[in-house]
Amino acid sequence: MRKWLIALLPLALTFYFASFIPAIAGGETSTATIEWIPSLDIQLSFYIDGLSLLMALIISGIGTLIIIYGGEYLAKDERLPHFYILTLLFMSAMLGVVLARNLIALFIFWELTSITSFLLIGFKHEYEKARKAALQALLVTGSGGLALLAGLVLLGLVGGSFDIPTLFQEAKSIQKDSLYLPILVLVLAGAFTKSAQMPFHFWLPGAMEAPTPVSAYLHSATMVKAGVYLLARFTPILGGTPEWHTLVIGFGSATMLLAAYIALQQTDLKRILAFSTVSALGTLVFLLGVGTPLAIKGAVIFLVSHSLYKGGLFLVAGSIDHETGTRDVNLLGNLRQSMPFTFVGAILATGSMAGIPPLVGFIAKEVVYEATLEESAALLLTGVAVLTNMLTVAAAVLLVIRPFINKAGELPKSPHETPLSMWLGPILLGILGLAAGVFAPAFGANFVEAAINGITQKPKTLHLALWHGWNTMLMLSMITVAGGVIIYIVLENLLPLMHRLRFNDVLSPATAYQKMLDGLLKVADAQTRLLQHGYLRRYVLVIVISTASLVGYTLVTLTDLASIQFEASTSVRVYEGLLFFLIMVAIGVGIRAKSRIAAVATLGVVGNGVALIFLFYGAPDLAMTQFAVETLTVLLFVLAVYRLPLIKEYSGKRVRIRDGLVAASFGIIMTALILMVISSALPSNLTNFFAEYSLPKGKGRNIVNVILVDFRGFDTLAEITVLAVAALGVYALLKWPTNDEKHANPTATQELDQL
Amino acid sequence: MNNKAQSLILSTAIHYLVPLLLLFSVFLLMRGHNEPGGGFTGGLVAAVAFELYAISEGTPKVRQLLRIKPLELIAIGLAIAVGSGMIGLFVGDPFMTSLWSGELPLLGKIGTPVIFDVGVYLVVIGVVLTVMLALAEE
Amino acid sequence: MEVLLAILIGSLYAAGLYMVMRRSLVKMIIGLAFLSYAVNLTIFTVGQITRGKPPLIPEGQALPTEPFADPLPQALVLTAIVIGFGLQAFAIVLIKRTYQSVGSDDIDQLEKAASHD
Amino acid sequence: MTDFLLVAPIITPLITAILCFFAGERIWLQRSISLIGQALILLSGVLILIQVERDGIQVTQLGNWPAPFGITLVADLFSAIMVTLAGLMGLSVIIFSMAHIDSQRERFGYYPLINVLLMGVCGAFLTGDMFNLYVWFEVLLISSFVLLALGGEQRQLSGALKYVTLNIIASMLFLTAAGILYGLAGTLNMADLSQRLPDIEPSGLTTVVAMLFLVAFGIKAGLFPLFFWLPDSYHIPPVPITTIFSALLTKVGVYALVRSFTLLFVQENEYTHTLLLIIAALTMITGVLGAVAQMEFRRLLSFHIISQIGYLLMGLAIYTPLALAGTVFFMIHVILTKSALFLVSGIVYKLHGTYDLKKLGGFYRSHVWLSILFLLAAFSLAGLPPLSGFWAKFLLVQAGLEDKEYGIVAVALFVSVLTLFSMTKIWSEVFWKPATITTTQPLTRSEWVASLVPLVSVVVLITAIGLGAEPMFRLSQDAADQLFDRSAYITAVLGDNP
Repeated sequence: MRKWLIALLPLALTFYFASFIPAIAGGETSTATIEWIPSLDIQLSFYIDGLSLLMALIISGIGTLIIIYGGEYLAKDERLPHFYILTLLFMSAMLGVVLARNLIALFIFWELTSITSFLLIGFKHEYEKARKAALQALLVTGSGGLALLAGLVLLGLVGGSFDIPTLFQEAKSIQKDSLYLPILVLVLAGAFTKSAQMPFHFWLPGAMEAPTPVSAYLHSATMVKAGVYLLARFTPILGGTPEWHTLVIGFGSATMLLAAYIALQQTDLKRILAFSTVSALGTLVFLLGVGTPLAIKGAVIFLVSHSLYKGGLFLVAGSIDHETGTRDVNLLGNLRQSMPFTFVGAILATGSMAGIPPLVGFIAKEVVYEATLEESAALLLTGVAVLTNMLTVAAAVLLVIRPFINKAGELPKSPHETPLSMWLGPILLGILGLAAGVFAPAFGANFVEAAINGITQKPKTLHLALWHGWNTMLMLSMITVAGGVIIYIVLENLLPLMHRLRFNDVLSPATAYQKMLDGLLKVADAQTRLLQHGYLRRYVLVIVISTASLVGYTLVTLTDLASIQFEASTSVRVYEGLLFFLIMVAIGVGIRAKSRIAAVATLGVVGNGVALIFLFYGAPDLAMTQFAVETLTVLLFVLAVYRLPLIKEYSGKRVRIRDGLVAASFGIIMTALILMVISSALPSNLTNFFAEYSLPKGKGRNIVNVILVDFRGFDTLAEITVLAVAALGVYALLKWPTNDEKHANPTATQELDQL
Repeated sequence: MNNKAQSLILSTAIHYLVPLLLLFSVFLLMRGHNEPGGGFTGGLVAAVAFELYAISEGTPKVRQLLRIKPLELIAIGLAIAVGSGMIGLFVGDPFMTSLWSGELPLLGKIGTPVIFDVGVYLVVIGVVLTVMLALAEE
Repeated sequence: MEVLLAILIGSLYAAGLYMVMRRSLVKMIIGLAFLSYAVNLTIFTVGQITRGKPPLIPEGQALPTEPFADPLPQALVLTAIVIGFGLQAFAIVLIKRTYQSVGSDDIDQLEKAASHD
Repeated sequence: MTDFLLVAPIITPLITAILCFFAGERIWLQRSISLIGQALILLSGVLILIQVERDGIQVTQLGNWPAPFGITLVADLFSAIMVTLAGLMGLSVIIFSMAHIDSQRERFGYYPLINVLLMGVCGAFLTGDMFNLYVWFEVLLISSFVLLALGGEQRQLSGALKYVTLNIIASMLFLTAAGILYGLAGTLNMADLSQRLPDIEPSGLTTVVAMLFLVAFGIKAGLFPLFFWLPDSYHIPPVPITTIFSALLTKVGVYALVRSFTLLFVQENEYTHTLLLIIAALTMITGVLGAVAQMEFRRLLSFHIISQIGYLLMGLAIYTPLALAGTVFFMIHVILTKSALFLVSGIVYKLHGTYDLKKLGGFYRSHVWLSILFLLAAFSLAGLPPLSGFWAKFLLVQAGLEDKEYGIVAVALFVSVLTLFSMTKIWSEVFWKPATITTTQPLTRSEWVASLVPLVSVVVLITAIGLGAEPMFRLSQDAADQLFDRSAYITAVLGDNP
């Protein structure tokens, strides 16, 4: 019951959109705008013209049927509410894509369809296959989406606006811009990934892991059409150039032919449908690439016809799976008796697929042939189209005969007809396909014409008829059907040959995807192991090298080392020279120190030497502090570290030389830098102020102390905070109750005891 | 380190030295505003005094002498320091603006920077003692 | 003298970094101490050293006697010394605890200890 | 009022830290004090923000000494935004801590430490003085050292040792650079420096010093190739600590980079910004590859911190008003989003007792709402619309394309695919995959409240920023304009006749 109630929502939407038909068919357009991010020229604006209206009707109409169907199909699944929510979310996103008037808004909805479809494909997420397929779809369409983003932003920059109808006016200047080709390639990358054009098509058959209602909706009627919609929408902006023709026709034609060929080799119902969908998408892309008024007419009619029949067929496949427990065409059979309504739905859908009059698929095929025939490369293009269609016809025949007519094998379940909610969809879609064919003029006037005008942006009236008389196209149609039937008949014999050609392996981007993924993981792993090895000293080494090279390189390139003045302002006195010598010796001893005594002595000498330097240069406070801190440090060292073992040199000679060189070069750079700074320093801005105000306002005669407690007392406040926290840290480290010592290396503990 | 120092002479010397050093540290603190010295050096000297006492008498004695935990000393010192800064804030001046009393007998001028320096002094004593006592008691 | 000081500072940086790159914990501590001297001396030296009087105002005067040393670098270095002491105290104790816990003063053992986890 | 407001985010946490200390064993009191403290930081952040938005850059001269002689606190929009975020994160983490911090840590000074950490962070954001900035860095560093080392387990100690050593080296480089800067320019006040640095001959020398700052801040920010300490230590402490680290510590580094490379080191723009661009690209790539390679929840997130830092740097490197606005926006976004992800990891850990993606599973079935919260945050991190991350990325991409920096835009987009990949890895393993372990330790009601209040608020913010990006974008744009307008900063600090 609930499914019917929920379906009211998309149904209402369908009626709402249908109410636009008269106005739009009359050549009007409609816009609604909500300001969103005005500073970035991004509005949440919607735009209804023939093209978006047609898409919106398909999305909401089929969506209604899917909700009803899915509600039954997943009736026993506890996550049915998730299905409803995600499907409705997806539907809104999809409507957003086709209705958006602003490029960025369009992109946002575009990405939302990717996200929701990710969740829908992974609906049966306890299966690893479903998770992988969902991820694959998301990665492929997501990458394409990011290319699209770059393309759209560039388009907006070049065209001066994110507003699509405004861009229609800028088409000429956009196509002349040097960025045109990058924009085109990026936009196509987005469209092709989404619409599963080769070589990005592999995610679509993978996505068949989704529950069938989802496949029916997303992967036949709506989401995969988003790429096609994008091409159609952008035809007036980007289309018509040689680059457009080459790229779009190239990808489209290859996809339509190869996918149709692969479809025939499948045995899983849904995979057959998936590849045949890829082929149909290829056809649509191909037609938009050709881009003549006839081709666009063909594209629009085929788009409608494909949405109707493929949606129906997926639902049929779902019903079969649901009732028999298998989708293997070699196993299935004889369902025409047990599932009569479904069978009727299947007949109507496959008939349209095969292009049998009076179904709408027939008109579509005629127009396609008409379009290819008027091209300069007519023979080639028509040939490709005919061949593709033959393969499609063969697939259509297969889809009827194998499950419904042939003898059945061992089925996991014994099939019964599905309830109304499940056969309603296929039948209704079939009838619509039939109606569109029979009432072709009305169909043409109300839907197709406005849609074509939406794509071309050059209003023209259109007369659509089912019957065109005996002409070339009809001949081709007949050849196609006959050829298709023949292919089906000899298919059994052809299959081994097809397999032996190993064409599919060569053309298998799915393997490439897997290899890329594996490669990525390997690279990531290797890189991380290389950089993030965990050895502290090598981290330090890298940091020192980086610093030395950044500072050193800048020093050499941006300054003049020759400007260093060596005659400094203060000469060297004897005791200073001696002190210098002493400290240098102590440093040398420190480096090579093997005993703790030597280490402590080194620290003491250097630290107190530094204190003496402070004293020599007028800094008694500093000297006092340094003496005191030095004493404390040595005490600390003795208390804490003295019990460590003898100082060992663990590194080999080469490592030591390497480290030494790096450290030395850093030291040299610092020396040079300091000399350089001394020779080009500006006079202090602050000293005189401090001297002047220390007594009258700071009330102190020790200027250093006045700075510490008054002029810059804030520093001191922070400094004592540091001290306080350090003390807290030491306290916590030492008093933390721990049982770690027990786990430590026993020999080391012994060593400790001995000391 | 917990053991009492072996030498009686040292012990006695330290006994006299400690009060002297503590006095000296207060002297350093008070004169720091005008002569070399101040909260840091004063605090360090006081800490060294307690440390010497710890060496001669053991750490429990020091804790006894101090009466409060060194960590608390730190907190009090910090509170004094930040409090002295806030006085300015409450009379409408920026944080840490100095306020001075008139000339007081013996002590000279008392101002918030001096109080601040007392805070520093206490923090330094507290920190050094926390670290050293904790290490010595390991 | 500036030249000598600059050389001294460079040597302290070099020695400090070299020792921080050793695997021995004790050497690392000494290295850090060297670095801290190097930094303090750097501030002091580039703050335009003078062999002048300390920046104290003699009794009865309003200004310090010229030439006097720039008091600001002194205040900065003093702050730096004290902060450095705090950090060093913490680092030393941390090293001590690490040594106790890992049972070796070879820093490379730390990685093994961490990856065992 | 300004005098009060600008020091409030710095001294409030110091006072609360002291009070927490005196509260001692009364943990509930420590918690309440900390809560109030963080709320006050947040409040003062918001008030500063309002005031700066209304009246322009706000200044207080500490000790009433005129700049450049004393220390000046300066709040422009960027600072105000950062302080507000710091308060918000502090508050969230304190709440979260109530359910996720062990009582041992609470007794050993956890709350005072977090408060002092916030003090250092806010000090760094507000100070207008180079040396004072150094001191605040030390404050936040030492508290982070202790927070990291608390616990004393072996792996904790060895992680802490790396963190401490590398960060001490960074501090020393910073101090060296600050000292040299004073030697060169004779002043420490940043506004004054900004004025005086162009007078220095040869001008390249300033850039040499800038390189020292780049490395020093770069280590803190986690730039390539200086970030090693981060992934080796961030996954070690309990989640609340990791969260606050990830939200604020590296960001302080980035803040300092932005501040110094917009206010001070603008002499050799061509040179420095090309360099920044290269570093940004490498940081993004290495970070995200590191994440891709991980199978541990928090380590994976830690690597993402790095790659996100690359984005922040990207805006600075492109250096147009829009790009800087992108950096500011990205900063707001990434602090919130990253925290949300870490909080989820904490809840997952609390429930299942592991961070190992392989061992986890089944959360989508058992905790749908938690899954949705995670997914929103994860998609936001990957830059999917309509969440905050999308706009952040969008601004940077648009700025890059406008400025014809196609290379970095390509890298940024490529990295966001990989980000998406690694986020879906977590999703797939932790949430979708059927559960393998059943030992779920249920949370009590109050633990759920303490876990979800911060998480939900942050995720709501992420979503709200995404859906209503205009105000946040305008704020970022204004902040970026202020960063570009050096003279306004100088006038605000030094007055009209400096």
